[in-house]
Amino acid sequence: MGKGYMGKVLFVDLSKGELKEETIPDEVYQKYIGGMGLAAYLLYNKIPANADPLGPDNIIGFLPGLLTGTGSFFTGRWMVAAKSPLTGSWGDANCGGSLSPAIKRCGYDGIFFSGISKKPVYLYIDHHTKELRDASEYWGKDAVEAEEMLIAASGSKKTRVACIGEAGEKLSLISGVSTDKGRMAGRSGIGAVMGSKKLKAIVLNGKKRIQVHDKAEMKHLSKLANKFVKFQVPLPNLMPGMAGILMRALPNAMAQDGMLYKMMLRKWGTVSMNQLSPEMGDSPIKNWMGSSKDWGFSKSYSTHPGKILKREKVKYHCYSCPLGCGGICSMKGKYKETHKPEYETVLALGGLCMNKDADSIFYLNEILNRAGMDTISAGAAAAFAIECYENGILTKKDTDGLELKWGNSKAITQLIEKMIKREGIGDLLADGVKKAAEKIGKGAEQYAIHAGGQELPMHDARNDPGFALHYTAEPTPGRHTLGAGLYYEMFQLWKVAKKLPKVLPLYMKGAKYKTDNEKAVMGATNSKFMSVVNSAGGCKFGMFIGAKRVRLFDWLNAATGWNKTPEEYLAMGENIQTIKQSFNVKHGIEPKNITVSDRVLGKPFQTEGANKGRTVDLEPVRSAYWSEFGWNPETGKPTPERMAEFTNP
Amino acid sequence: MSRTDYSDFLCPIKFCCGKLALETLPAELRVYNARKPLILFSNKAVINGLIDPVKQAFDDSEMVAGIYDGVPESPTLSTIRELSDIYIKNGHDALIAVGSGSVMNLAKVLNIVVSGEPGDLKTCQGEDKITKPLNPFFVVPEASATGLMANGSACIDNFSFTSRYLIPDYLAIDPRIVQQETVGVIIDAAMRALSSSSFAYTLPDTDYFIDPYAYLAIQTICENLIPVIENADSKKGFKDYLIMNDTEKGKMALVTASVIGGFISFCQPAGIVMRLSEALSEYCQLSSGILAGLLLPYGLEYAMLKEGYQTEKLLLALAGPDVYSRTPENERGKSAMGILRDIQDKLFHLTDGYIPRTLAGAGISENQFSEMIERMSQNDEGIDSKGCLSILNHAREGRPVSDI
Amino acid sequence: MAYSIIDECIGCGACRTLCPAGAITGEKEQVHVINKEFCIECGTCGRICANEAVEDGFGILCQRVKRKDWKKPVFNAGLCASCRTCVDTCPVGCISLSSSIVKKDPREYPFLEDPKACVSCGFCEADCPVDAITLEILSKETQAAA
Amino acid sequence: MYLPEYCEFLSPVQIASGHHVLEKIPGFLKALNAKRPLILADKGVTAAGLIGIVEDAIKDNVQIGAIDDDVPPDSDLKVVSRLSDVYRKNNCDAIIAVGGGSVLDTAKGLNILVSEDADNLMEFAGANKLKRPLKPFIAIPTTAGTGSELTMAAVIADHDNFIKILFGSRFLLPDIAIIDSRMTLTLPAFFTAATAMDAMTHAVESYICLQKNPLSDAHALSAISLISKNLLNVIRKPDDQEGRLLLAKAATLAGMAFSNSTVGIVHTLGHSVGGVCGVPHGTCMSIFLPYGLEYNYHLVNPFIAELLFPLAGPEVYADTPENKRAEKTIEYIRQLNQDLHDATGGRHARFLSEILNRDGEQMVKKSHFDAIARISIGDGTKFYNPEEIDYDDSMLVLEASWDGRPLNRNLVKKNA
Repeated sequence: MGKGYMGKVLFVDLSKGELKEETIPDEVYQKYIGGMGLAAYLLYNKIPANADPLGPDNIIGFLPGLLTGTGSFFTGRWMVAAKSPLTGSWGDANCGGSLSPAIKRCGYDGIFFSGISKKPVYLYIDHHTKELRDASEYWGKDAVEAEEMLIAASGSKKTRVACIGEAGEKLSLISGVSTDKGRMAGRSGIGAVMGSKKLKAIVLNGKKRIQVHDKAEMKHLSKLANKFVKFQVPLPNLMPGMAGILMRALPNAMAQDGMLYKMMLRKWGTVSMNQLSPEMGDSPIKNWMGSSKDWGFSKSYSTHPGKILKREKVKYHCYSCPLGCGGICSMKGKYKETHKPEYETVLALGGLCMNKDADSIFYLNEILNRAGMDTISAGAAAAFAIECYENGILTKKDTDGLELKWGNSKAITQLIEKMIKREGIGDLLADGVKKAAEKIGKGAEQYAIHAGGQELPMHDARNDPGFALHYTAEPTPGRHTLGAGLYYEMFQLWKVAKKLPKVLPLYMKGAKYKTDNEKAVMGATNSKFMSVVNSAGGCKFGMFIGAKRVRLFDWLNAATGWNKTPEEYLAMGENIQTIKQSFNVKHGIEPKNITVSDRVLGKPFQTEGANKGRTVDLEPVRSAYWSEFGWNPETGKPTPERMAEFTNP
Repeated sequence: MSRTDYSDFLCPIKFCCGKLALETLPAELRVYNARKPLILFSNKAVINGLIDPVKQAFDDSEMVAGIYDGVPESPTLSTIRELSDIYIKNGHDALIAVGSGSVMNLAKVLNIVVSGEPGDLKTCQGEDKITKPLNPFFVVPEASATGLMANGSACIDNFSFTSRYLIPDYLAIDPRIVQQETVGVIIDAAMRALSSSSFAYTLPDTDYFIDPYAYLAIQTICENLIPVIENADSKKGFKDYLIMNDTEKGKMALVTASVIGGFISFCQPAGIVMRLSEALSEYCQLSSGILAGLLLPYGLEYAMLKEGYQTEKLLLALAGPDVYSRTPENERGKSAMGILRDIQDKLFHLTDGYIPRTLAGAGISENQFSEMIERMSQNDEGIDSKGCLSILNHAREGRPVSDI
Repeated sequence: MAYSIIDECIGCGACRTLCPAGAITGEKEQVHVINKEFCIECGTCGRICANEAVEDGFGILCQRVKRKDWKKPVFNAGLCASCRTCVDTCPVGCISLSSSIVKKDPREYPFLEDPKACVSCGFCEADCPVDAITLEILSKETQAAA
Repeated sequence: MYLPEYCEFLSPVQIASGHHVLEKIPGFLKALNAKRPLILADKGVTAAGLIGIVEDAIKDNVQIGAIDDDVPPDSDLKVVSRLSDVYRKNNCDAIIAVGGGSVLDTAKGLNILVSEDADNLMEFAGANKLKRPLKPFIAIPTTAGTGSELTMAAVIADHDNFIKILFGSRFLLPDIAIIDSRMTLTLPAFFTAATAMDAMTHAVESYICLQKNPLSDAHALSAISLISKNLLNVIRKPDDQEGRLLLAKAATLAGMAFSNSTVGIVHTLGHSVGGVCGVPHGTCMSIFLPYGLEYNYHLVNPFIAELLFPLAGPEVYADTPENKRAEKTIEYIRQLNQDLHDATGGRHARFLSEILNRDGEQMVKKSHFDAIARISIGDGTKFYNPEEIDYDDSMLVLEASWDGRPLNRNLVKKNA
């Protein structure tokens, strides 16, 4: 009788070069599920309080979700977690591709690395052997090249690789981990942790079988989900942009049903938002000080969904995904193809820097993927540099002669190439806007838009205050993947869990800015749900289709044989959130000090554009959100007794 | 430390007999936190109409149950493999065996595999090798079930298992399943239970915890066997199971008694009569249960003389307190044996001679006796071959055993 | 539960070479051994063994099946969600993706790239979340054409 | 034989009985794969030195986690949570409960807390709240009477708000019940009589009440015959090991009987008198037993007649004509109470007015009757009694049992 999970994790001590397996009892899975939950539980106990994120005491973990490989859909995401060098807090990054099942087929629910290796190494696991191997010939290679060489060296095309590029090797704090030639686990600067440990890659080719409790039920649920994924209506290329203009004009807002976004994802992918978001005011423009006025329909036209689609050679599906929002695009120039840039990349390198040149965005997308650097943080750093240059804080001498002006795509491209190589101004920016502003001084902080050190993603809190809440109140600051007002509407969790607030089908836009307790309940529910999703290996886009259509909780029950109610799962999500916040408290983070600049909150409010006159009153909602978890509403910290619950004997 | 000093007794079976016993199955499964049982029927179940009442009982309980109605007459290991594949693929967490003994036997072996892994078939073979409780296992016997399902042993192909964890957790005796059955099978089951219970009840040093079970089994069989057989062929249309006439009640009681008899045969080492009847059944066409009934009085008399079995106590269970109190103490043993022989006579008349009055009627020659006893003593030295021979001879002539 | 080889094995080594998990060891003409820890119960050894010297987890002798009669996966693109589960679960990696399966559809669908390598274990059919794969005896031309 | 339309019977407790059974506990613990048991008892048990016997029997091949004998006469919520800390601190993995009803009920409550890793027992109050087997639990009864090692229920008081909470589930049953004659060897005559009559009441009432079933009946008959054959000899010769063992086995058989077919008016009144006046349970049982039979006489006298055989034996049964047997049974039980009264030097009370406490005062007064009658209406056992019981019925029986005169049967309202 299977349980969906493998029941074991692997600990690798890079200093001693020792590999040690550890069995995980069933009770731990029933409390922390797997993926993010399991990582939080293990790392909370095993990383000492004052560990240097780039030192030997930090531990980095690669974890599949519990549901990975069980016959469920949308559950091919894997999780990398460690103490973040960028924010000093709990750090995790999430990615798709096809690495997640490969970890499980090696027989593990997580592979963890501690210590520091004297020389560059990579971990090789196949059905018979598991060992650390010399990686000096791959050190210095970019992530795509290294992956191809490692797969060839393994002698099997089924091998799956996750590796860092130049940015990780050079300990850039905005570097991430790449797999499948460019799918990025980019946030929290985890790439630098791998770089500090001299760990170039993990190379996996296990063959173990994944057993589940009730396979017939898994298939029944998957067929149900597939029916909704396949439902599609024809959509014209400019429809999203037009919808954006309409949404900006209307005084009220319509509760979003995830099926609409699902159809856009199935046709174009996330790039479907390239015009919709700027028009409705969701995209931050010109380093957050611009508005939809500065980045109108004509400016975003060069990257509208149809344009991107024309370059797409083939759709790309992550493991176990029926939707397939990814794609492989062809490119002119040095690199012939690249993963279709995501909306976040197109806006960070486009609208945020006023850069209209699509080719430069494609090229930067590829070199950043190959370097293993987070495209969002890179774009934010470029926008920060341009604004400093515009205000004379950075002179031509500082920028090694680059004319850092809004929209100057050639200069932006060269700047980012310098960041990857840590040359001159590049070295200054390669550690993110917060560190750069501290080094430059002269009042540059006001132009560094981040939360707790993590550059903000391309969603404007002035349009959806939910984002401001999740940027500043979450144990991992500055993330757009954990919750927002829009997300709560699309998850439709109130259809499966009783007592959750329902969303009105039509409501006045002003209602979004009210600081009633219901906002905190919705925010807390988002975080709890996403903690469960990230522990099960789930993908947010699948969950957007709606909880009654894509039934994550039923998949979990069918795979493990548990019989937990949605309420119990949300309680487990709360438990996982609390252990991540406890990790932060243990490592000296003051949750109440994690804020965003007033510019993001609309203080003073903008006078033009979609978010004209909008300001976000963050504090009351944030403390109400914290008390939803039973944390101290002022400090955001869990009580010591609550934290003691997580220390295992 | 004499026998009365230490005794260990456990009856894990929950008995539930009567109308609507099937309807209690879902509720009982929930006690075990089981939500998706697999129900096994023999391939003849459809004809006997066993499936609909069970299905109906589960439909009202909104509990999903898998139905498999193809258990062959003599199942093999590949049946086990096929069923374990179904059990695991559909995430079943409990087994319900409905109908004949072969389905029960198969279910027990299947439960070993699905509660652990196929390899357990090898490691758990033999005596008490199963270390932990298995998944829930319920039985719903039909009249022909020989009661052996209640004992903790099972065998398939050349594997045999014995363990208290194989004893079913729940026994539901429902008139719709017990229904009609051929007379021969009912007698066989009843007489086998009567002999195992009688030996347990009259042990030289009483086991006070088996006593109630044995007393009840003997009392039930004596009160119901003959009446049920007498109007067994009154094929009353068995539609309305809510109003049970005495025959149906009698049949239910007999099945309960045969199950208890089976359970007792697991707690007590098989008596001399049981082993003799097993061996004898290869030499003639009578089943081992009927032969046990034939040998019972003679075996008991021998046991009373040799080991001091309390045969007078048997009169209480056979005839009830009135007769027991009025019979003088020293004659109670003899009159008990008389009752047993009287039952044998009645069966002879009721089955028009198919069941003989004495062993002579079974058509087994004398040298076949000695050859059989010879073979028995090879594989089991504890056999008191002189005693066996005397029992067989007395049984053949119908002469009570008066000396050894 | 892992398979096991019984004494009738004549040590021909057919199973050793074909085992996708490399779980079988043994010298020529010696009785071969299956390593319990590596066996993934794909049944290949049972199908290929000429004198049926392989027992499955239940202790039942496996039946030999001639290679030409081995059933191989046929993919129904209409049902397929192109979710790559079959590509990942195939122990020999003989299933690949191609975007030219369905005309005017840029999505990649699975196909049997290397029919000879397929050991007919049925993992793809068992694991496909939408039952879009069925194992059949491929006719000569489909085998050659793939 | 009485075969009802529908009946159930379950007693899945392994019974290990004999004279030297305690020594087998290490083996049983290993079979339950437990290594560090917590031994529970009450002050009375330690005073009688029974804990010493248990400890010596197992200490050289089992690591005892802890021994705790601070269990009050009737179990309490706070005590259970205190014990759960003791259990967890000494990381015990099994419970061995040595004692009477209150120790066993406390052990059952404790086992819920530690197995479900909970801290609030109230979550599991009521019937069938437990979903899976609990941690290993061995029960060693030290009174040959309560039979609570075989009941699927536990009653735990919440003294703060004066209520008794009932927990019902088959998972409360111990894995093994140890019936070792040494445990009751030193039980004083007065207690032996009271607890034996408690067991007798369990057996008799389970034979006549509404959930009567064949298996319970068979167990009841064995229990009654064992008690009536051995009780008086054991009272006269307390150190008779064989007699003690048979009495203990009888109590277990009675427990098996009544936990499946439940009890009636004798318990309804007995519980209230115990609650109001603090009279030991066994004493109330022996007093009300004859009255219970008389109260239900018109409905169940054929069954009462059948009880004469195990009670008085074949000779008396044969001499008494059939229509007189029921009366004879009741008369025999009164006579048994009388003999016990004489054998215990008057301490075994025959009727309510005779019940004296340690310093000789009368424990039950007529003034208590009103409170007793009102409480008894709320007692759960009332529903299983063949005849209905209301306030006046209770008063009627209380009046009669005040001075021991037989109940006037035609005053009993016949409405069932």
